[in-house]
Amino acid sequence: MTETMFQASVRMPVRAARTSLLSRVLASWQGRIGGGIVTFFTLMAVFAPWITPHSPTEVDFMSVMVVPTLEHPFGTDEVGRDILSRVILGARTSLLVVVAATLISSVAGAAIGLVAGWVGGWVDTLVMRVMDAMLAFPLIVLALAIIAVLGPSLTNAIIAIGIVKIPHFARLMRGEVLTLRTLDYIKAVETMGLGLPRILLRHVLPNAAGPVLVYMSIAASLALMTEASLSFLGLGIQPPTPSWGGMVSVGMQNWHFWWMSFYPGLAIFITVLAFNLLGDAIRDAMDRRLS
Amino acid sequence: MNSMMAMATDNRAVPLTDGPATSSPLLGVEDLGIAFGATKVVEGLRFSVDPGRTLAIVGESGSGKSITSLAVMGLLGSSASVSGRALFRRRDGEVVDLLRLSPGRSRALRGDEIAMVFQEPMTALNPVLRIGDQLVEVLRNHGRPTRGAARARALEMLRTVGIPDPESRLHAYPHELSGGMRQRVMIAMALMLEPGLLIADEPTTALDVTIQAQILLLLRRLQKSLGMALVFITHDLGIVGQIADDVAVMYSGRVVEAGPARAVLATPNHPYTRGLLGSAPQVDASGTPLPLKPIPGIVPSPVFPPAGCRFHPRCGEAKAGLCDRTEPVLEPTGSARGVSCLRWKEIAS
Amino acid sequence: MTRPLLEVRRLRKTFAPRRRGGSPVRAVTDVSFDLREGEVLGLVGESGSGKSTIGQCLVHLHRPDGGEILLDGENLATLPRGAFRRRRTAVQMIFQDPSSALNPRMSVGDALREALRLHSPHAGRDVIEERLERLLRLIGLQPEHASRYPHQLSGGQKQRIGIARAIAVEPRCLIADEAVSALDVSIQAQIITLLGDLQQSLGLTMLFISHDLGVVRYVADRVAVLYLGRLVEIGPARDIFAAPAHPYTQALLAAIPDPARPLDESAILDDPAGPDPRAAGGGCAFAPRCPHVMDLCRKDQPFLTQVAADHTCACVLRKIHPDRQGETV
Amino acid sequence: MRRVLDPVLQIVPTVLVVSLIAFLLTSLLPGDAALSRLGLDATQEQLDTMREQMGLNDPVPVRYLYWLGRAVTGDLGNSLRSGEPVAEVLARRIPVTLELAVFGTGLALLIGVPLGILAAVRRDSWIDVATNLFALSGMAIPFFWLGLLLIMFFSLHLQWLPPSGYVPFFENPVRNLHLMALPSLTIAVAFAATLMRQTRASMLEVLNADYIRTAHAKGTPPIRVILHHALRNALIPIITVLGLQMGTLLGGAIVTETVFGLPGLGRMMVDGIYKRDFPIVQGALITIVVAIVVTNLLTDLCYRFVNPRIR
Repeated sequence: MTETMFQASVRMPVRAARTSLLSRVLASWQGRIGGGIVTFFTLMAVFAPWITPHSPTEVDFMSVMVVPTLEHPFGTDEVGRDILSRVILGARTSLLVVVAATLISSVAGAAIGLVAGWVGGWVDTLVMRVMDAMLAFPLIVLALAIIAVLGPSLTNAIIAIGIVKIPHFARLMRGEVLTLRTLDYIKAVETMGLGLPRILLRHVLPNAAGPVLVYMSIAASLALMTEASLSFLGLGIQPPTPSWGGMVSVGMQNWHFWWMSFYPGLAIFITVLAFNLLGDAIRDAMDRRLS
Repeated sequence: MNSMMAMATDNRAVPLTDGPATSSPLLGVEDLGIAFGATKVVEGLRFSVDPGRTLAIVGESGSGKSITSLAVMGLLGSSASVSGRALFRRRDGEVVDLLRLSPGRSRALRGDEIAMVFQEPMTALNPVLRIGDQLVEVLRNHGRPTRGAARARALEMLRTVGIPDPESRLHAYPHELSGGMRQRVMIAMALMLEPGLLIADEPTTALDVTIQAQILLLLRRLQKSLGMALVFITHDLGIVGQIADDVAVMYSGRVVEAGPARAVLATPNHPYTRGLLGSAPQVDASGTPLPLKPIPGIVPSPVFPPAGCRFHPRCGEAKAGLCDRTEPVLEPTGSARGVSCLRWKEIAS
Repeated sequence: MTRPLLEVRRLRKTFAPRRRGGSPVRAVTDVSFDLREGEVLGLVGESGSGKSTIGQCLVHLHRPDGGEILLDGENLATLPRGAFRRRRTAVQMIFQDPSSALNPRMSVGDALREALRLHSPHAGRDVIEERLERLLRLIGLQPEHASRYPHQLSGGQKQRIGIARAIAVEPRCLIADEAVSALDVSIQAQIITLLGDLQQSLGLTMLFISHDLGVVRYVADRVAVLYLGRLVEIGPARDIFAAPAHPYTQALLAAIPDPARPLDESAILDDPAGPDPRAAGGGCAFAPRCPHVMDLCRKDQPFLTQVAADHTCACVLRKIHPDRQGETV
Repeated sequence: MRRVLDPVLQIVPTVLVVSLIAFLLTSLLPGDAALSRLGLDATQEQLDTMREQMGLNDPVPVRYLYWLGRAVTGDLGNSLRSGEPVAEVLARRIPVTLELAVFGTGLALLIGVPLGILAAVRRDSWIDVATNLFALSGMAIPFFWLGLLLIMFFSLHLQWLPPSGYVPFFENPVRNLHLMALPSLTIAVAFAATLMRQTRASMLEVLNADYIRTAHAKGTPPIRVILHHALRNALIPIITVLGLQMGTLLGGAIVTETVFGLPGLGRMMVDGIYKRDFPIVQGALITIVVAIVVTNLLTDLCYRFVNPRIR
């Protein structure tokens, strides 16, 4: 009845066939740039061993801390390893951490949130109290505490980063479930006596998945950032495995050789930016689709 | 109330029909068009209101009635392109075109000479400001009242709109009041400076029916005592019969029928007006409900409007080759009435 | 007389206070009524009257705090979960808001097939498809609408699908909760007509919940009027509209806008504050707004008393003047 | 009174759960606390006695209650390395992080909120695009890398500010501010970016609200509509974000302290992990988390003040 609704529908005139989410994401500049960089980053990580111009691990004391040249476009480090090659290989480590940690946190968090939101009552109160308490810890602090217990390693970094993001997904999913429960179509299938698994899988999950998907992109960027910070502090990926955060840390001890910390840091920056752009694009695409 | 009915039947020239208005009305809208991009949501609209009269604009969602009121108020965003004229006679006699005013002059009129009451009393008041402050702000926007004078005026208006215990309400927040009370506050706020024109956009739609009756009565009493012109926008023909002197029926961005409210409701000329009356729950003199005669089909989208007469796909009287080709214009039918239908004469006979 | 299909007895529902320290909200207090086989009972009230809460209790979206809901003599309110699920399709609901009534990710056909399969799990594909087509025609749509998604339908069409889904499981009774309130006048008339036709052809039993007496008049055989969670009057629709007994029903009727009838100023309640559950105290909830209020009203809760055949009303005035039954106060 | 007391009482269970998590994490730390205290030369007998003395043989719930009892009296144990009471270490470290957090928040508010308002009001203009780019970059830039870039530019290239070190404010205010400038800017950038986006988003939402239309309809000057009607409402979600972002801010402080060599809480925790000095880690962890819970409480109180609907 209100004219504002009317205006909104006027603003985007054609709502003909449902176009796929992907094409809507790629229709925005955020989606194209973010998606492009994330694809590039993924390919680089997958094919890293075959595309590095030099060996990322070979020590060469004849060319220690060389300024960027054609031979070494990003320069070399304190033991003469090619920084470009190490940045390329570092993408592999980062991708592994990002994918594994985000999967852990999204699956576990969404499951917890779904149960808490649907069951309600004391289960909800108890679970969410623990989640809220975990949320009081800053990401990096909780990750550090978990690392302190488990010891620094790649696997432990994945576990720590995976665990710290669980409450975010749980809260998000719980909120979605609570909203959906107020909608008439969920009430309708409840009153029809449809089986619980079918209600959850067919009606609740598909309609709650959108925000979770958007948040996965943001969680991926946070996972990357947390891994880099842990490695920077020397408590994440351990040398000699190359990691962008660790490389910046080494570079920090050699301020005057700027390229040692500049390029790995730039790699983190661009990749995190790409995930954020992609997240924005997916969110906008979903908003438009659901309106 | 009988006086209102009497007024509605006298043969005033309602300048909805062709030709220039004889006596200059308070507000005269001519050939108003509103478009968002290529989508024309309102076209060729004309109506006028005199001081002391109530014009009801009636239509379903998407008819463009609310957007018209926003255009007259100068509250449409920059995404809309507006054409035509809306001539308003100011207190000092100057006639201005509301659609061509500078933002500053438009603002100077709003709240002072033209005021508006909106549909949703729950969201139309600012939730974080006290009622008193929101009332007083109207005075501060249009002058420099002393604290005491402003407060006194706010109190007086709260009393006028029938709010019990007005002193304590001045310090209340909107969420502490019921829907009906909030709508009374909205009316008090609109009338702080005794505007010549009040536009009420579905002011009772969100309210319960017993409260709706109270608000209608209040609006009617205030309108008579202040002698202002009232434009009342509604989707409910029942309300038109209760409050309006004149009525303009809108469909898909156009006026399809206009004239004195009682005459239009008694003998509608346009098939759409008939359909609306047939859709509205009504009883005969003995209290038995009259059978419903719904209009088939759905309201057309303004993006893909039908060719010819916009109502023809739903119209039982539509003639192929005529109504789907030629677009009708609002033509006079005598006794201050107008209709926009190619076949109204044939239908009438 | 045969047993009513659905018997509601002293139904109570109280909601926890929204804020800490607030007082609990008594949404429904001791409401009793019958729903007889094949009739349409209009449940009428303004916001806060508890009419929607009653509807939601009947389809088990809320668990009542007290009272009984007897379907064929079996108490739904206390039935264990498993047993209840099997009985669930017996009572179905049509919801108010067409925009949220359908799963946006499911086609119309899939949504209806789901309901049809629920009703006959062992039916073959052909049978389901045939029933789907019949169902769509029944509610005035075409078979090709089955492949549409909700965003491709108008509000009225969505509401038709909502009705189809509810009747697909062949329920014993339907609850229509403000089923036409969100629609435009011209569409509203279409849906009212459709509901009337379906009721005739399928012999549906229906509880029609609405704030709009004008609409209820078209569909209901009997009308129950609620005020702040209590039943104040119930009786045959014709009696209620011709000779409303309760002052609140009278005010409600007088307030219906009718194009052919001017506003009746004398019948408008003079109480800007509106309904307030706290203002009533121990007495009649309507007393603070009632034009005929007496001292007695503020002290005692009136009970439902018979005023005419099959017509009861909860008002002290009615008790005092039993000889004036049926007359307007 | 009630509206202040209620939220205060509500954080008690949160603090308990938080302290339990912190205790469990640190009590699971590898490395034997008794061994750490006595050194590798200790005999098995000495170790057993020490374990008994330290209560390490008691069941975990008993140890937690015991630990909690001492913690609320301010006794957080002693450093395993230096033997110094943890509370004293904290007393030295807290002011550093507090100063960093206060300056960082202040800067972020000064940058983020006005830019957010501007972006919302001038929606889709070049200002909106530019601030959006700033916000996207600000949220993507790692604290440690931004810190390094700032050092390279302002300290090494321009030689305006010292690259690292710390002097307490009351010892030498000017020097302190010099040293704190870059670290504060470092943690402020990401925070400002988040605040800006939130401010823009909630302003846009509020500017679409019915009551904004009402304000225009009564002839309110546009600037007053924005600052008086819109901002007051938009502040409500901004305050929520302010509270939620405290964690990110303190997390950023940990990394930033490492870059700039500031002896704050974060550095304390990281060093503690390196040295397996669990009372130190525990002390730092608890302090950081309690600080966050308390800031959340303060924002909650602010929220109640700004939003009359939940009073």
